[in-house]
Amino acid sequence: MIEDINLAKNIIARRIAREFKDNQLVNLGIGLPTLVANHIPEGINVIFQSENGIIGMGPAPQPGQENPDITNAGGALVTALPYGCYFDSAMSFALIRGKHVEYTVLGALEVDQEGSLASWIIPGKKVPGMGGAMDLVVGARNVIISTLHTERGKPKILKKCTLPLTAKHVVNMIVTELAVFRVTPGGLALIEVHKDSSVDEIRANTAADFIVADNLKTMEV
Amino acid sequence: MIEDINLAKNIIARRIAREFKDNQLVNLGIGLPTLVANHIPEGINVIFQSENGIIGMGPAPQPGQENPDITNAGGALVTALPYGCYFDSAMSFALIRGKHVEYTVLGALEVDQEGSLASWIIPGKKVPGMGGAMDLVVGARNVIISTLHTERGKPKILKKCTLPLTAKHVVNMIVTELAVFRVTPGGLALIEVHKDSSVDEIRANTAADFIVADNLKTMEV
Amino acid sequence: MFHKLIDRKGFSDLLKDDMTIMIGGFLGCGTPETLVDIILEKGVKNLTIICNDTAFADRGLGRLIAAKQVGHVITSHIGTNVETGKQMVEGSIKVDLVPQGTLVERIRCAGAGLGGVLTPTGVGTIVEEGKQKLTVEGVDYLLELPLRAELALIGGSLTDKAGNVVYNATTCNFNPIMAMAADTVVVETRKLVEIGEIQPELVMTPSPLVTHIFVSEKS
Amino acid sequence: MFHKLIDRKGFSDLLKDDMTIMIGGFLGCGTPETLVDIILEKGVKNLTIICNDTAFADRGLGRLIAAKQVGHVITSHIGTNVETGKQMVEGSIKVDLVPQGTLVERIRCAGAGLGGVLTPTGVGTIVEEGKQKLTVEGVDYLLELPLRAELALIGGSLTDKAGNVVYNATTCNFNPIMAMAADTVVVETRKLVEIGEIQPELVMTPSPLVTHIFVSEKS
Repeated sequence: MIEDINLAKNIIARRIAREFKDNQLVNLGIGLPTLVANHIPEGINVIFQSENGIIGMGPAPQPGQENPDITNAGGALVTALPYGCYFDSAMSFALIRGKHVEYTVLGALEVDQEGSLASWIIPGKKVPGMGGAMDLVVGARNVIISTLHTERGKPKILKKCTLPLTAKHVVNMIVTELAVFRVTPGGLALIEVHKDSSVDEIRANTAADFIVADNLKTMEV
Repeated sequence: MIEDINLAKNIIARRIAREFKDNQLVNLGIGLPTLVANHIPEGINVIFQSENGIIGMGPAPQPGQENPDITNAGGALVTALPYGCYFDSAMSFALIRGKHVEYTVLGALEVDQEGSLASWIIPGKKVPGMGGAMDLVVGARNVIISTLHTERGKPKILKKCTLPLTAKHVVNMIVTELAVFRVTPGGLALIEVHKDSSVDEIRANTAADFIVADNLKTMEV
Repeated sequence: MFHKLIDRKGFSDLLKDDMTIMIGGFLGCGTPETLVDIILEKGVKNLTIICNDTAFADRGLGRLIAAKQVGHVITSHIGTNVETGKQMVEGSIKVDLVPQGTLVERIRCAGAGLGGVLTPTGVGTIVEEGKQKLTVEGVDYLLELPLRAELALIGGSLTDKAGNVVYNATTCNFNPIMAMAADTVVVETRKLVEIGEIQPELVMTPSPLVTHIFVSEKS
Repeated sequence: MFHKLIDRKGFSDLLKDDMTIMIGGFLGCGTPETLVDIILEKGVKNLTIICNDTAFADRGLGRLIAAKQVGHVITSHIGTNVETGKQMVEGSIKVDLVPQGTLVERIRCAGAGLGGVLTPTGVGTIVEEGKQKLTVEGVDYLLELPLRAELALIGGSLTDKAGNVVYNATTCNFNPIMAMAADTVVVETRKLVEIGEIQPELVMTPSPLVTHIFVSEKS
């Protein structure tokens, strides 16, 4: 296991950042997924959308350059790149639901081997609401879940989610600090393992059934 | 009867123009309804919408001032007033269907005592299509039909339309060169008569049942 | 010709207990903050608020919740306002959580005269409870219904005296959609300009949608 | 980074017989006329065209009908193009007439990932034939379904090299909605500018929607 949580998160972010091709439109969720933007490989231009109504979102502003009118979906001040543009929430979710966003990267409370996701409510405990997550996972062409492999020792990847779902059968890929899985019609497939981990360690920390891909690779991070 | 068709049309347009209040949003159909814009009483600012995507439409451009990018729904060059703005067809019909347009003024092939309208097709003969008319009559707060009282001696106002409908039970008012009718829950009511006409003449040239309003007035034109 | 400007009192007079109010903004960005101030001052109670999120207990429309003026909120996210969650647990506020894309389409339906819309969002989740489900070409959708308000409060950046509104950057969000779906629409504008000073292609809310214009007291 | 410019040959190579093509414009205003020229030159046949209207026999996309390249048209109005009516009577073209507001909502549904929309338009008329009718709160609506195309041809006024498009005045009409509802989107722009030269609030079609940019040969 990778004990340093910051290191773990950056491993996840770096791996996910390698998925994108030039000029793809990507929506990153709040928290861990936001880190992905720091790791885009050189020579690749990823276009970031935020569901509050911006395409071409840039990094946080330099001190003194803050514009309170330019925020992301987390409410943080951001910048717009020269090719950026703005639109209302109806257009924003038309883009999201209408399969115009190539990738959405989101966190999870639970994710399961059928590609179902729970991420918006722990009944009786924590009810932030779904925000745009339900639309994002239903609408984006590819759904990547970024999550630490376990939380307080408990696996995050399950046979079946126990919490209320964000959506059913929508996840394409799960990236943790230890492994990369693909959700396939035949079930969950382990396709990459971190160099410091092993299939056995992953099996011990995953509560889902999965097959090991024939061409299992070392995670490139 | 008023034999001069141009005079007749201008009587109709002038009468309809008296219906509007200051700052109301109005959509005029092609043909006879377009004449209404020439008769707006002084001191009243009517805001004209055209369904191709403009609010604040002004008159035809002066020679030399034509801008091919500013047209109305009939394809004619128009101008925009200083408070004008533009939008796409989705917004245009959201405004129309969403009860944001106070009045639509349209012509008719037939209109009936139940407030149903036929205006877009004569099967086997003439099939221009409905364009925006079906949305306009369903969506505008008030539907005024502007029509000559008869065509080739035949009444335009019927008991029941015989042609395929534009919409059912949507017309509020019918204005001809002879009379003004209101469609009420109790049926068609004759509320105004042109000074050169009479209830008898109107009855002879109308194929619908109608009641004569208690406070029948002379058409103010 | 156009007489749409109102002052604090004019806006305050529009407010009543038990009203349904839509308020624009996304985590406070694009929210008409002075209008929220005036609602706080007037102290009207048991409001139903329709909004993207409940912002923060001390910023944005979330202040109305902290002041216990809201009996019911229809929104997509409450996680940034501790007061919403607390009052929900206490049972003093009713919270309807709606997916953000569904929320904006429901408001758009009301504004556009549509009877409803079929969305794939929420299928197979608790969001589908109590809703009609339709299958079109083999795909399941939820029928989501229109959402209207008596009053919509809009945060504009630039407004002319006719009521044409321009929104800067991400202040746009729910504002132009809400401006179509209420009986009375009040725009709090940061800047008021003369008619003719706005490039017509920039207008997102055409003037006939705007009932009243209020000039913001915030910078 | 952005390599979206195509020339006549590049566009011509996209064209095939039997294609479904959306073409923007309203009676020719906002129609990408050079792209129509190229379709005429290539002579592809049996096209399905989705458009607001069939314009004129000698102007706008109506020229494709005059050249007998269209087998099926889905549109709201054909009255200005004598050729459409003539070929319809002869039986050589299939014409589906759709109310204009319904047409644009159906295209929007496809572009926005919605399964359909309930509209009051057409209830009680022949437009309702073959359609599902739903009653919501006592009002009847028709369920109208999404409409997509393989190719959308868009008439832009100003486009940057990333593909952000601005539409002047009433050239806008169906263009931005169609730009969301096709597998491949080609913008014919009157003016091409560098990235950064367009005010971002003016953009109606964000760059990721645009596959190819063609610089218009018309003034």
